[in-house]
Amino acid sequence: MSLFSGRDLVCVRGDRRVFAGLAFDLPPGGAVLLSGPNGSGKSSLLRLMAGLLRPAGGDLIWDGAPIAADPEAHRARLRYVGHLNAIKPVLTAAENVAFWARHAGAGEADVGRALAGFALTPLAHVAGRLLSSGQRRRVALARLLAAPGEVWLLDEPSVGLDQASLAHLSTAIAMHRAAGGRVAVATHTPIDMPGAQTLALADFADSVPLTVGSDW
Amino acid sequence: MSLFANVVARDLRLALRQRGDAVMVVLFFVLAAMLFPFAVGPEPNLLARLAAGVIWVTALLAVLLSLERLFLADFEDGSLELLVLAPGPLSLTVLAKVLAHWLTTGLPLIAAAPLIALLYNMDVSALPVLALAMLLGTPSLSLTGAVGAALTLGARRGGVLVPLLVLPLYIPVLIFGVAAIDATLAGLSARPHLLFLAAIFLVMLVVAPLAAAAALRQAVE
Amino acid sequence: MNMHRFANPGRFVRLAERILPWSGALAVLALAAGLYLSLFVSPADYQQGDSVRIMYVHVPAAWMALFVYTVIAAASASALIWRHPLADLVARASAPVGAGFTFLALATGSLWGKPMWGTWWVWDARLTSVLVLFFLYLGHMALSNAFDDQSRGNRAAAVLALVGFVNVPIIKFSVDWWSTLHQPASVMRLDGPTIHPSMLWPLLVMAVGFKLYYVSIMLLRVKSEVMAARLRARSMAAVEAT
Amino acid sequence: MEQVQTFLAMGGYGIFVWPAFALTAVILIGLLVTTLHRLHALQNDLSRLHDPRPAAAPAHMPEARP
Repeated sequence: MSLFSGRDLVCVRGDRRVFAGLAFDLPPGGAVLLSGPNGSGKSSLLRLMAGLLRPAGGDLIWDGAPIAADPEAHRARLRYVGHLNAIKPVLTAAENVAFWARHAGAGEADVGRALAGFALTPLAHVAGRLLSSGQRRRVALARLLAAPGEVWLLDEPSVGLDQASLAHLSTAIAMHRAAGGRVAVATHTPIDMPGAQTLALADFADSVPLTVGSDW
Repeated sequence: MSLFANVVARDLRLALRQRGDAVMVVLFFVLAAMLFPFAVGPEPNLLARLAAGVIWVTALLAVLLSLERLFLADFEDGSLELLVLAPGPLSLTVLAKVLAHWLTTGLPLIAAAPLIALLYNMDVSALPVLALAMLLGTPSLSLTGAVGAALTLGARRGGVLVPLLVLPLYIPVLIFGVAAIDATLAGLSARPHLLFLAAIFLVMLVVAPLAAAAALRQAVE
Repeated sequence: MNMHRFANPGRFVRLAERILPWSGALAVLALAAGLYLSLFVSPADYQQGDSVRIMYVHVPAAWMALFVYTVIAAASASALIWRHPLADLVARASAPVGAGFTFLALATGSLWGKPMWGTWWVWDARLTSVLVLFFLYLGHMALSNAFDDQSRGNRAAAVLALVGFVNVPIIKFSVDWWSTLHQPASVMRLDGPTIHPSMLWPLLVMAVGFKLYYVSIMLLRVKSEVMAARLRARSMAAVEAT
Repeated sequence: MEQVQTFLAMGGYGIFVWPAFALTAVILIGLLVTTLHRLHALQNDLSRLHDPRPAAAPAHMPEARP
């Protein structure tokens, strides 16, 4: 039962220690909901899990082996949706999704299915600059369906989504988990993920200031 | 399709759809080169002597102007994070972006250079060497420029900083680029200068992608 | 490797405080001795007369310009590759000192060039490469101060220092090649005729003095960088507490 | 007095040699002074910034250097 876990993770941003001693376990089919006030490090934790950010301390472990041992394999199995949608204004919705699908090794057929997953088929040939922010968000999320990876890391995925799109998102996550995938979500608006663990970042906020200087 | 080809194809398609950028680079190149006769006078053999130097300096500045296009758009719209997270070495992705950048700036400059050589009544016999020298030199300009562009992502007024970081590193390419043409005009062999240009290109081909990749990883942290 | 980011600078400050009095005193001693030797003891040059004495500050400054850049490159490599927390601070502390030495080399070179060649600036191969090196220093300092987050600036400048360091020999070689290409007459080599021992000694003593000066001021500057980082963290904590 | 005169003249090159040495002094001492000034300023700021978090273990106070 390959676990994706973190042990006493420490995250430092600039000269501020965002959290310390943080741990999590994400089994196949599992889900974790990151909650906490702004600035408590939800995005930082997701970027840490994705490997964009290097932890100041602690380890990220996949199936017993530290992720740093084989970063490329880790990158191959994860899909990250950040605050930004990575959409090129001059490319159409389909072309945007197709680029990232190809980049993850998927084929053209998956693009159509991915767009349909978020009801974007009618917008397939609309240029990115003409899409509304909600539509752009759905195109960003459609990337997940085009080339499904094992781990989904979603940072405020539901921003700007209408009710119908929220439902699409929930079903997409449910199907992903049913197929053995795992998901970590940082969100303020509730997304129904039955059986998801909640990780309150505030519990790991670091009370002792970054002891940068005391031993000098 | 490999990641490399995927990135090159996308960047070329983006450049095609925003054709203005490549055209702007060539226009700047020709316009800047056109300024010198007004400054130093139209006297033909003076201009002929200056031709190689003016072509190389203005080409170098034109490449400098277009460096922002390499990573800034991807950095601001979030594509850069995903490129960093793509499986496969990041330096290969950097190489792909530099190749696409070179195809949309280096090649047009080489195509436009003979026009300026004509304006400066540079001896036609030197044109092949001019083209060859630029073919060997402009990739180094894009490669070194990529490091400068990647390093200034997220910096306060990064655009102003790139010239200061990159121009000193352009000097060897400028020296050997002009020397190759001057040697040909003097009837000497341009071979040693061209070999040095190629050597610099090979060094930067290895160093620049690694450095730029490290810089990009810092930018998305 | 979860060594705390700034754990071992604690030992550094204690080490620096032990070395500083010694390196400082020795630096003053060497510089005084060098000054005395170069102004009073060493003979005037049969061709250049007393203007050759400028060599005793010009050449050591030029040596230091390159030496400090090498130190910055080495510190940058260890900051990026081994993530040594102190290396960033050494590079950041050394850059202005290196730029100062480079400017000094250029200015004294120009002061020396005027009596010998009649102009303030000569595109001599060595002077030109030092000029390019000066811009590498300015680029390094500009980049390291171009970010709000100081550690981000240090890391970006570290990458630039490594790329710059790879290019220094290329620049040096191409400028030498360029100057031989455009220099018909063989110009008087800037560091004068083959060094006579009576001239070599002041040069070496001054060079040692400059190196000791650099070590001392670098230790002082790293200490203040450490303090600055501490202050930032302390004030950050104060912000959080309110 | 006359002997000092010839020394200062530096064989006619005085106006080049002395500025060179003077500039060296200005740069070396200037760098030193600015560094020391910044160091003392930082030390004062640090000792003045009392630790805002009395509850936590009081961070080790730096001995104020003379």
